[in-house]
Amino acid sequence: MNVATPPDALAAEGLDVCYRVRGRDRVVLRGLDFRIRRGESFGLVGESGCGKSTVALAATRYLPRNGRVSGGRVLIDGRDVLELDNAELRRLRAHSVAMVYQEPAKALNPSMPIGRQVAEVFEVLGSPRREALEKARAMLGRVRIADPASVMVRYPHQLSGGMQQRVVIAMALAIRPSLLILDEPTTGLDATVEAEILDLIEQLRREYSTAVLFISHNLGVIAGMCDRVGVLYAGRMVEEGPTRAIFEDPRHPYTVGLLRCLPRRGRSKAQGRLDTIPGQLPPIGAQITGCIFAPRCVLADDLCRAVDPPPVRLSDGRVSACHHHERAPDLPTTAPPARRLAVLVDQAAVPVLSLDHVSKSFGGGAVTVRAVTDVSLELWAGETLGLVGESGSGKTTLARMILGLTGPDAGSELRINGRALASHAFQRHAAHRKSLQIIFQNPDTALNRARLIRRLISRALGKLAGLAGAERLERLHALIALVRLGERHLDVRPRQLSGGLKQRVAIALAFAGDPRVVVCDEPTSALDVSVQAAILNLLADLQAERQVSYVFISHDLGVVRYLSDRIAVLYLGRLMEFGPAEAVFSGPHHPYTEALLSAVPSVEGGRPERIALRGEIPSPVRPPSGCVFHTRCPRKIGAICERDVPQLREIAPGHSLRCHLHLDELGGAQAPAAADQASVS
Amino acid sequence: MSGLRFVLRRVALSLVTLWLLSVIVFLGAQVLPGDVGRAILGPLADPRAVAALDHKLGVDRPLLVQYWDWSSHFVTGDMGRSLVYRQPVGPFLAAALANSLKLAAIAFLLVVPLGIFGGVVAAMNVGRALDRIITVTGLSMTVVPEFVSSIVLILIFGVWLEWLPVSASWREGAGAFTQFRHLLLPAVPLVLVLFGYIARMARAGTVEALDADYTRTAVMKGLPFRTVVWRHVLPNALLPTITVIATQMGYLIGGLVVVETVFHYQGIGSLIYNAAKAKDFPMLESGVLMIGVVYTIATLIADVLYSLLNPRIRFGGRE
Amino acid sequence: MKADWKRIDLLRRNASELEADAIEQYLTGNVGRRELLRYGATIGMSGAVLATLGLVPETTPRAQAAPANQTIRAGIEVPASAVDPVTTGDAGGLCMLQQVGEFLCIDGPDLVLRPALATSWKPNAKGDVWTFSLRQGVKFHDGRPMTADDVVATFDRLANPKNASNALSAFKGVLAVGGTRKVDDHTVAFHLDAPNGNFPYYTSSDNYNAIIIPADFKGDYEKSFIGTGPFKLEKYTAKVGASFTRFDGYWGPKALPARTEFTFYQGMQSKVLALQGRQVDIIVPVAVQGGQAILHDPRFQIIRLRSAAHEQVHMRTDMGALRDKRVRRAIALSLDRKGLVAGLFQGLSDLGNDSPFAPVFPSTNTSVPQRTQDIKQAKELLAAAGHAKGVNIKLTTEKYIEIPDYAVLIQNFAKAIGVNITLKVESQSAYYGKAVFGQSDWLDSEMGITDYGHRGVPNVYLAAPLKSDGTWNAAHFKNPTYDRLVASYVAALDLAGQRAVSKEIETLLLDETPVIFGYFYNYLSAAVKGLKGAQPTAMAQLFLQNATLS
Amino acid sequence: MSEVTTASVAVETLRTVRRERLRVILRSPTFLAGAILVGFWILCALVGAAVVPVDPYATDLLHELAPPSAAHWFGTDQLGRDVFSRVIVGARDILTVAPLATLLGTTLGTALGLVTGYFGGIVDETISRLIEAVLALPLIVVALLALVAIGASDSTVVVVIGLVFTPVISRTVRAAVLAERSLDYVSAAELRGEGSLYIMFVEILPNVVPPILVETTVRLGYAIFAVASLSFLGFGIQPPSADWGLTIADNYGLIDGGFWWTVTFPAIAVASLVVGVNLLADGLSKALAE
Repeated sequence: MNVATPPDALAAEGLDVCYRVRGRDRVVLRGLDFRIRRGESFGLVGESGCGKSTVALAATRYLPRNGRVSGGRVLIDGRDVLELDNAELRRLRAHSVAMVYQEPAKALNPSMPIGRQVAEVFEVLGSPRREALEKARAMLGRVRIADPASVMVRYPHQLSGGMQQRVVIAMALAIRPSLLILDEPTTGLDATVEAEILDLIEQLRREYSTAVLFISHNLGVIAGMCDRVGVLYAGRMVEEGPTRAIFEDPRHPYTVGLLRCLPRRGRSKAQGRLDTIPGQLPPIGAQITGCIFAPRCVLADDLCRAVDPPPVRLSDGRVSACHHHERAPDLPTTAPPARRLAVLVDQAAVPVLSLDHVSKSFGGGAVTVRAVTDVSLELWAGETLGLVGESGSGKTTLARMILGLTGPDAGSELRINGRALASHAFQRHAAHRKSLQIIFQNPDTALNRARLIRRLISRALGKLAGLAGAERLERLHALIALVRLGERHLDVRPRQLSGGLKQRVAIALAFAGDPRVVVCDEPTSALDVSVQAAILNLLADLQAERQVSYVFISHDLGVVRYLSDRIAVLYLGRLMEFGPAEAVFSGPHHPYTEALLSAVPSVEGGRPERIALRGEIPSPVRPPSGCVFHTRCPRKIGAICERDVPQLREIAPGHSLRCHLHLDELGGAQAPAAADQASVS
Repeated sequence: MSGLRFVLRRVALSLVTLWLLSVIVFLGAQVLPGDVGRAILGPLADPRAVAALDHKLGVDRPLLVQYWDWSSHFVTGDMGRSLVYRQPVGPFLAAALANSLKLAAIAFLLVVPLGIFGGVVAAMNVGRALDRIITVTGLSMTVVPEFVSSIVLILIFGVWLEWLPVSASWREGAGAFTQFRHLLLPAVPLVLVLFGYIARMARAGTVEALDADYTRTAVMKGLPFRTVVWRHVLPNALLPTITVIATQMGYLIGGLVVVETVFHYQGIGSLIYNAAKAKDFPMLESGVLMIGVVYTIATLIADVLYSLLNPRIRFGGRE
Repeated sequence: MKADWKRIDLLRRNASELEADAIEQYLTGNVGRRELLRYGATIGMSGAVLATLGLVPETTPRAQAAPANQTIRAGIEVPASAVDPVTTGDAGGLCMLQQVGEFLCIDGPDLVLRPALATSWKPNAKGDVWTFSLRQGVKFHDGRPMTADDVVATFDRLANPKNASNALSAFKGVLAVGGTRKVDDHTVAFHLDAPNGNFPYYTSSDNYNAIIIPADFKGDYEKSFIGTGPFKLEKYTAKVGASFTRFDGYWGPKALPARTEFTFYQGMQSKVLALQGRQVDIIVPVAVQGGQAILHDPRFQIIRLRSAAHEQVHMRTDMGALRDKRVRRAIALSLDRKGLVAGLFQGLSDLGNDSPFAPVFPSTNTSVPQRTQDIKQAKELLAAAGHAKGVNIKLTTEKYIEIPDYAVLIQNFAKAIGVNITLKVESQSAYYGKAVFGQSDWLDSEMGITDYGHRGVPNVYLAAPLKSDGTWNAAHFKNPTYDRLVASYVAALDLAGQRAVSKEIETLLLDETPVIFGYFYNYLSAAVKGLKGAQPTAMAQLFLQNATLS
Repeated sequence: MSEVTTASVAVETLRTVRRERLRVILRSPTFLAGAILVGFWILCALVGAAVVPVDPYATDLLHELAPPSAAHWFGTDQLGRDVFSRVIVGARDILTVAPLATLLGTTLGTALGLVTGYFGGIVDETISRLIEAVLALPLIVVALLALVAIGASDSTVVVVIGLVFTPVISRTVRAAVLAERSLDYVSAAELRGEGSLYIMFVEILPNVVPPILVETTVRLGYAIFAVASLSFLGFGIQPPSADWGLTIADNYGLIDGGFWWTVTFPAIAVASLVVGVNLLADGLSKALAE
């Protein structure tokens, strides 16, 4: 280390960490080397299980009881964290390093008022109680909490997730740390809230010139936030360098594959299949000789399989741990470019599924929650309807009503192929039941873990297709071939399969009875990026082959855009906008849609000017009067918004929205193609 | 507001539970063998005398009439008269309950601090030898029946060392210290049984709190370890333990049967036992309900305490 | 013996037939001094007569001490129910009744009747009318005098089936409502249902409910505890204890202790612990089982009373293998009775000879040989009955003091002769059930063991459990010869006559063996060394008026 | 498709997990100690009667209450029976009654827990109320009252303890079922048109086996605790069994007479068995939790 320059905010030197599980040490980090200079923001990106969070824990010497640093060093401000005695460590934590985690609700002490918790930070630094409280109030103001005094006396559970995270950030930045570690700080938050938190972090970081270690699985978030990026794969840093360089010109096959997997903004299924990374992550603690990525790498040769590639320093401060880094950008694509035509919707026929004035309220009396209010939609054969909205918008309730898992309120009408649907699954015709199936978000819970895959699928075939014996066996094989599973996946239990394979089984179950409509409830959000692409491909292929219709729910607008033909935007249980995907994305669109779109971080970096939404999502128990969005609407006109409920009006054929604004005052109205253009770039 | 409603709801539910309990006990009492008349007059009594006595006591009336008769008085606070002793049940019950409470209180005062301390110490040393020692001994003591530990204690402290009296009964009018000396030995088996429970809960709560993100937050603030423990870990860790302790109070009051038998102590356990044997329905019903009431009150106190200490319930959800 | 022969001759001439017979028996040596005393007391021989014979019954043995200011503390079983002279039948309750109440006569520890509220009594020639002279100047604790009306009311109350009377089974076939008649203010005549030579025992402390209480008694005895005894109630707390103080209006010598204090205990061990802890001065009763700790402790005295209390091992004479009397006899022969007495009771028990005639009864005929263990004969009997290969029998019994142990021992004894007994030990309430045939394990079991408390005369033991129409006949023993023998025994007024019949009964029962009487255990009490003059009876009573502590 | 063909089937094969789990269990000293204790008593229960030096039921009125000696290692009791032999065979009844009671309680409790957890609503509310009413009393009191009512015998003890355990076990099962019920595979089964019984017993049940297993071992410990206590109170196993609780009840009046051996050894035996079972349960739950 050069003595003249100030020490790095954080440096990891050959860091090895292992966890002891069932009596054996499992290596999770292997020889990790990286440094974060003072004031620099460094992004650490990788799929689940790659050891991202362990880096943060090791750096702060807060590994769980079964974990230990088995080699290397971690230095913060030039001091070896592992060598510090307890008092020094405490001083380091009090003065130099702070941390923000994924779940703010858990990070706050549930039995202590917010004010006390924030004030503690100052007390540690030596402020007397009263002064500390005063400083705490000021700090809460800095994280843009509107009424710090009232928040101070509240308890964590009385705050929303976004507010909680602001409090955590306030505590973290209060000490003006030299290093701030952010571990998935916005995961689990709604897109609009996420964008706001990210803005806040970005602003304060610059203000305090704090170095940041930003850990995330979300490439888009990292791209927008960090100066430099490290890509972690199975506990190893495979590539590292300036953000722009990495995202635009990756030099490791893994990074290349990862970036290609993402459905870029504006891309749809009609434009072809997504690229994928074959295989899956090695298990934690696996003993691997050679390059850790070799089993999944198209470029891998004998050298890769025999020799662990050393990190290679490239130009402009980049490092790639690949024997063939120079060939990485030319990595062959795995997906054949073949693509069928988009579905032709025969508007004259009966829609396969139609919802008329569907509502659902829970509870009763004073605390009635209106989860869904008066939603009318139709779905045509072979098309995908994307359902979009933040948490609490009623997406899932709507899906459950379609499936018959939740009974709608009286007056609601659901039809399949023009025939009325009973409200509960068990009341429905067997034919109706098998026509309506679902692919759940989490394949771990959607598959009965006690069963062999063979039995799971057989049972579904028996119940939904009414098959038995040889016929069923035949269909079983046809079905697993359809979802690209092999014979050897049949005689195992779900937990022996990776997430992607499990989701394929779930898809097989849904398709056992030749369904007409499949509800896909965030089918890829529990999956890693590399797996997500394969599943999206499969869904699109199946739709093309079988003319099945999807109701596709996702918070990831990129994914929704990719798969959907039409999109419905929900807010507080109301349908705000409904129309062809392209039209909804490109505009003119509803102010809420506009805000949602603007909040999406993208790997291309440089988000379009974000449209900030004020305040919190209102409680569905007491929805605002008039237009329910008026409390947060950036384009609110005035009293009319608070008074009158806007009608759903058609602004273009098949494209309707619910807003008092004049058509050409709507976002995207001026440059219909601009948004799409910008994002495709 | 929401807190009060919560307590009221709990009370209402408890009343339903107690009513159900009274019905169960009443129906159960009907299948008890023999009858009151014979229990009083002795096994060899003339059947005519037995019939006459049963009639006099009213136990030959239809079940519903008997139940109505008892319950309509009970709700007015009149627990009826013991069929066997032909005296109001109240004083018997009060005396027995007072005895049991005395014993339970001593056991309680000993075990609660010990159990919490043991659990917290184990949790602080989780995974180490001390933790295993506390957990395994606590666990082992919890499952050893009271009569076994009682006997070992009697042998050691009563018979060999002659430090403590082996019977829980003392002369009328004995002083508090004498009573305490007599109750010490009977209290220890209860302490042993409860120690494991409480220590386990306290340990689990503490371990969970130690592993919690908010504790990490506190540690990362650079707070001294002691502050972290006292301010952040323990208040959250011991919250669930309170509920356990209170439910164990219910156990203590009623589960004294064995200890009361071993140490010849006239508590609520022996009252119920004898009432059941003599088929003394008003006494049995009142005794059982009294245990139910004590248990209910204990859990109620626990719930209230829990909600008072837990802001999540105190302040309800966010708006 | 200082006998005045002249006066004896005079006596003989003036004596009633019964008295003359008794004197004859005594003088010819057929009955001993004790038996004569006992018998003489029964038939109401006057003290003068007995004095003439040189025998003075120890009427209330009187210590020299004058009334003192002592408090005697006793530990007894907790009364099982409300204390009430009509209904009470348990040890603790009876002891309470006897503290304040008095009987017409008292059956002392030596089974000799002594006058109490009655001064003398006499049967008619047939023995079915007994006339009692009442003591004059007796006052209840509330100051009212006791009269014949009170006596008549007391006995009518007890004999009335509508009153839930615990004495009802004793009076059945002996005395009915209206049978007790006032002759004058101080004389009462009992007109019996049948002649009964032992009737005075029915008016004695033996018939524990028969304390004389005022005619206007309405119930709720625990409020008043009224009686005529030397102590009156100070305080009674159900399930806890009671205390009594000296009654100064007592007709006889005033009680020595100023006060008595009773503490109630549940079970043997708690009593023993209380005595060891000096919380009480005397505990009654003490069983060998559980009393081991104090039986040999030099700090305590054991007061031992021979009694007729026993366990009846009944065998159904109308069911299964036991129908054959050879099998019953074989089982009886398998028992090592000496071992039982030595082992179960540490010697504190009399041997039983398979009849209710306990050694303690004067009417017991001791010329009938004692049955002893004889495995060989037992096996032969079994073989003769066709059970050479063994036989299975189920023994049902109650959980009560030593009975389960006794059952295990019987099981072991029987095993030696090839009788395989399976045990079923039940709670007392389950065992007795409704106490009527068909609804009681006791009365319906193939074989069972039942506890019988002490009685001053064997009459009850002879009738209810063994007579063909006996209500407690668990053995289902039906033998007309036996029934006849018992009737004549009960009617027999003279001791020689009773002994003659008892020999026949004993022989018959040895042959038939419907019930095994293995032992008659002693009634034990334990007291601190310094306690003198406390007198327990085998009926769970405890006389403390002469007790002193040193 | 390439992405599938290159995928290896199992992240971690089930067998490896099981093997590792087993190794952890076997390395745990508490589990081993528990296994040895329980194994010893099971062995005694099975073959004890055949190997003991003296007939445990033979009375000997000449050698009552003899202190421990070469002839009688643990001395003799009030009836001259050999205490050592009786302690060895004394495991049999309790090791029959307690597991059977546990089995009964587990079976009924599982069924009840499945029904209440799966259906919820009014069924759950009603049954939960009843269960709470019963549980407001200590188990031992409930069992005692029931046994006073119907009379004690081995079979009634099994039934009563089984029934008394039912609500406790059903609560555990209900909690587990509630967690399962919210999982998507249950919704999927409903969408497939499966019947309630099928969903409860075929879909859900296999997945709640681990908590049931742990609960069962824990309950077994308490069953032994309860049976021993009931026997001690006279309402469990009945004479002339050599059962420990019974033996202690028969002899504990003798302690202040100095005859300590009649109760000390059975007491140690009871304690070692319950502790053993509990150590086993502890080891098992730890292994299943990992």
